[in-house]
Amino acid sequence: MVKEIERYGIPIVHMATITTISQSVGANRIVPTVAIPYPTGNPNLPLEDEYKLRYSLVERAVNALATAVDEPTQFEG
Amino acid sequence: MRLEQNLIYIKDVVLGDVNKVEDGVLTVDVEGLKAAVMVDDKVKDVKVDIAKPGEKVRIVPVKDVIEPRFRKDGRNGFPGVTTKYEETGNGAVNILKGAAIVTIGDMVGFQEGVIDMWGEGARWTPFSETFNIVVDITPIDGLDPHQHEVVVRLAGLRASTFVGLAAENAAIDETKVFEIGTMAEETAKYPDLPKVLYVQMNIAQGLLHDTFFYGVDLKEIIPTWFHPFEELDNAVISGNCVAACDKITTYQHQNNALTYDLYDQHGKTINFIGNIFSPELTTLDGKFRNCDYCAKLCDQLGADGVIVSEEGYGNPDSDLVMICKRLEKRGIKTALVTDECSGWDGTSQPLTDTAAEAVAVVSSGNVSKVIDLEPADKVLGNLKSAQTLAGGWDGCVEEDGSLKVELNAVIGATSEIGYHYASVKLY
Amino acid sequence: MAKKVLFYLNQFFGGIGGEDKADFEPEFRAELVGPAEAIAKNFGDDLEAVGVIICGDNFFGQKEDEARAFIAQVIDEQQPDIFVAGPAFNAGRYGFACAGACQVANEAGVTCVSGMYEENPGLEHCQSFAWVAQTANAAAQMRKALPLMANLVKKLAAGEEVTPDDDKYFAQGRRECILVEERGSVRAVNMLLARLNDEEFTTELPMPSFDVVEPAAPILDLSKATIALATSGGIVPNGNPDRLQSASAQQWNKYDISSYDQLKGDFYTVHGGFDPVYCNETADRVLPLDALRDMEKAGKIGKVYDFFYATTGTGTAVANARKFGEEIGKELKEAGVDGVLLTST
Amino acid sequence: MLFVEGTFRDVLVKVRDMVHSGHKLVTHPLFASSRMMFSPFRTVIVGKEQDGVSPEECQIAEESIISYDNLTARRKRQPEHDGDYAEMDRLLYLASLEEIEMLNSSHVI
Repeated sequence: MVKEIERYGIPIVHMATITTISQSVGANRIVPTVAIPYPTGNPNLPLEDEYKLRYSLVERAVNALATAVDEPTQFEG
Repeated sequence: MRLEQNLIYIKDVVLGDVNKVEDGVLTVDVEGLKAAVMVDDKVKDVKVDIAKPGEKVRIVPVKDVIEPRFRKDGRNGFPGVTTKYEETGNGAVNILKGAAIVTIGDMVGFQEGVIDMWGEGARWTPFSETFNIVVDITPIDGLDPHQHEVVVRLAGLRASTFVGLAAENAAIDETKVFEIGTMAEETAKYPDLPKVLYVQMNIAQGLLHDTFFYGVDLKEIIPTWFHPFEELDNAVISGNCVAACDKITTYQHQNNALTYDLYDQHGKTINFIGNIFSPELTTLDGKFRNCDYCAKLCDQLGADGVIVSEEGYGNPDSDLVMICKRLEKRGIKTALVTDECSGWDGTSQPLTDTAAEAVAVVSSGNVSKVIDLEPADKVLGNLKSAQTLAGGWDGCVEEDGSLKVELNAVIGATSEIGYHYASVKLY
Repeated sequence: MAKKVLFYLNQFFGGIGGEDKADFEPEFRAELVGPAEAIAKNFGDDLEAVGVIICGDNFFGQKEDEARAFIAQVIDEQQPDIFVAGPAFNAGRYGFACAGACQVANEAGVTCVSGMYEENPGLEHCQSFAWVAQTANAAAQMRKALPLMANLVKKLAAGEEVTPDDDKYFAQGRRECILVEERGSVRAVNMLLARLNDEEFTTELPMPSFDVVEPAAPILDLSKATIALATSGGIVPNGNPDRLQSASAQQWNKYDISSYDQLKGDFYTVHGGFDPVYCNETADRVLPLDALRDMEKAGKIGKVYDFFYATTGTGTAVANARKFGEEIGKELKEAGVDGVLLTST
Repeated sequence: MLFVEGTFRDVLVKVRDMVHSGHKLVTHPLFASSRMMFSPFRTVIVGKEQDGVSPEECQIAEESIISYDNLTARRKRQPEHDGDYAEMDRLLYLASLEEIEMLNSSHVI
């Protein structure tokens, strides 16, 4: 789905845990996430910390949308 | 090692009461053949027929194909299986070239494996060109599938050795000499030629999915280095039954096309330093271990280039890609032989190419290609299996009785040791 | 009997006029013009040009149904064996029209030939069934393009084999199983020898030309940007009103979240491929609406798009993924969305 | 032991999903011979959930579905062979168990 959406000229960030799959589906902007059942969360953390974690991941993803890339790029924390 | 193949070219086969070859005509002692197979008290009945190139004969379901041969020394048979273990690959062997034992025996109802001796079907199997002595084996009742498979497997080997007796005193048409010294000797002779190994992957997964080396089940070994002539001289036999198009029959081990063609280049363009088995297991841990070890072995032996052949379709595709990746990573150049499944119309994307390292691949054909088999005058084997052939999908039986089958069902059609001529071209 | 050939040209190559005539209604003419005439010039007795359809590029683009119906009608009347459209070089509208015209002909069982530049957007719409000659990107190279197309017409009409390499057309992607002169083992040995000697060789199972998409340009001003959320993690409103499947979905759904600050409590996952407990406590763990909404409130981004998109599956094995992406992307584009966050489980 | 109601393909999809959620893929999801791929039955061994997800296992699980689809696209069921397929699947499963036993006894797993 990633490639087809990007083909319309809309930047897209793939937020996924298995980043090799992100690459194989052709994502150009990739943000590695926490775990498969909770990519943007972590039930082992207190709620407040979990939210902070999520906010930082989303912030990273949004910033990735505003960053120029030439090739598949992972935005690490 | 030095192996002499004394070839006796067979131009016709007749059934009779003595084993002999006269003017290229092979006579088979039918009662003797039956008796040789019935030494196994688990064999209830044996039927013997002949199928010649061009006859409108269909053989189905084929279990194995074996070349009849004769050795003067003690090991006239398959060492470790029908005779005591002895090293093979040295000495002289008389071969009834152009004749083949074809065994029929249906272990399971869905078995296919067809050889058509004429028409469209014949073009897609190498065994339409051999004079086939078709041995139909019925075992006693009450055997479990494992026992049944062993009975039919051994019966075929014994039949080939018995028919091979005709080669004992036959006039020899041509002698081919194969000679490769130790690796040190050959490397001293050809210091500038690239060292090449042949990695042969073999199905090693259980009933009807096995391969044996000197009688040792390949499931139980780690990849091992062996001399190419051992395989050419009866050390390897097939226990595979349900991968008709891309299994390696015993005949194809005895005449491994890649071994022959690599040997042709030995001393000219390459230094052929041997063969390696890489058993295809079912567990991923087993696959990782074998593929890693196989690549290490190639590296350790100093190979510059490796040809890897697959056997089967499905889980072995993973082994092929793993071996290729590991060899290329070690700087060893590879060429792979595999069949593919690109669907009926050839528009599905086959998978082997998903490894970036697999840059040199020979495709031995599309297993799903559909071909037409005309109605046969005579079916040798099991009519039910013929019906199985016909039952794969709607509309595969035409009004005139001809069948549409996938290459899947045809013996040796997409041989991944490159024994046949199928390929795939992009349009 | 001679095989019949029908041509298709746009208003420009059909001699009607330039951009001002791009609305030209399709016409059938028995007399050939331009590239059609040039290609037909060398036809032997076995080929007969029956005429040319001329259609304005804008007409085809804006009244496609009408244009297609007209082409279908002419094909029905003329009963051609071969349909030749273009060459369109790198002209986008003309390429689309040629591809569309070829689709009509192909559906009628007519063999299609065209000519395009590799980046012509029309190519992917007809490459799989038409024989599209590889041309340069500009009409200045007409003289090189025409013989390629003429060659394809002649060979296809005669039932001769054509190959992408020999006949310079874009491979249709059909892998034909054939018997060749050399057995597989010889081919493998030769291939290895070529590699060892650093000579050229051709693999028989080529790597797919990986369909990479150029990274889209970045968002210049996030504070004005509309950001959409999407997920393959199977997030749906409680009760799964659209019955999204739990694996390898056959559909995608979209849900209005304009009145939500978080997904927690009202959404859950139907994905069958992971333990849903954590997500079902707080669906934002899979699709982070809460965090994105806070960014909107803080003015970091302009707006969270009113809908999110959901399906189930992990991409590669889901044959529908491509179709879903096209459909969703189209909606997003039309809605003026500036960027997308897609989460996968 | 988990029974998947449905076809060989349903088993492959289930295996894929389990591997994505962290189960170890112990045996390859496919058989080694094309004919067995027409079996309506398939037993695949997966392990307990582990900490990480193996990308290589995920890829194998995903590609198995594609290979399976390519091969079986046009086939219809031949129910008369169900018994034989079930028996072969069982015997090959037992052979896999033996293989695991060998790996276990040499502490590979």
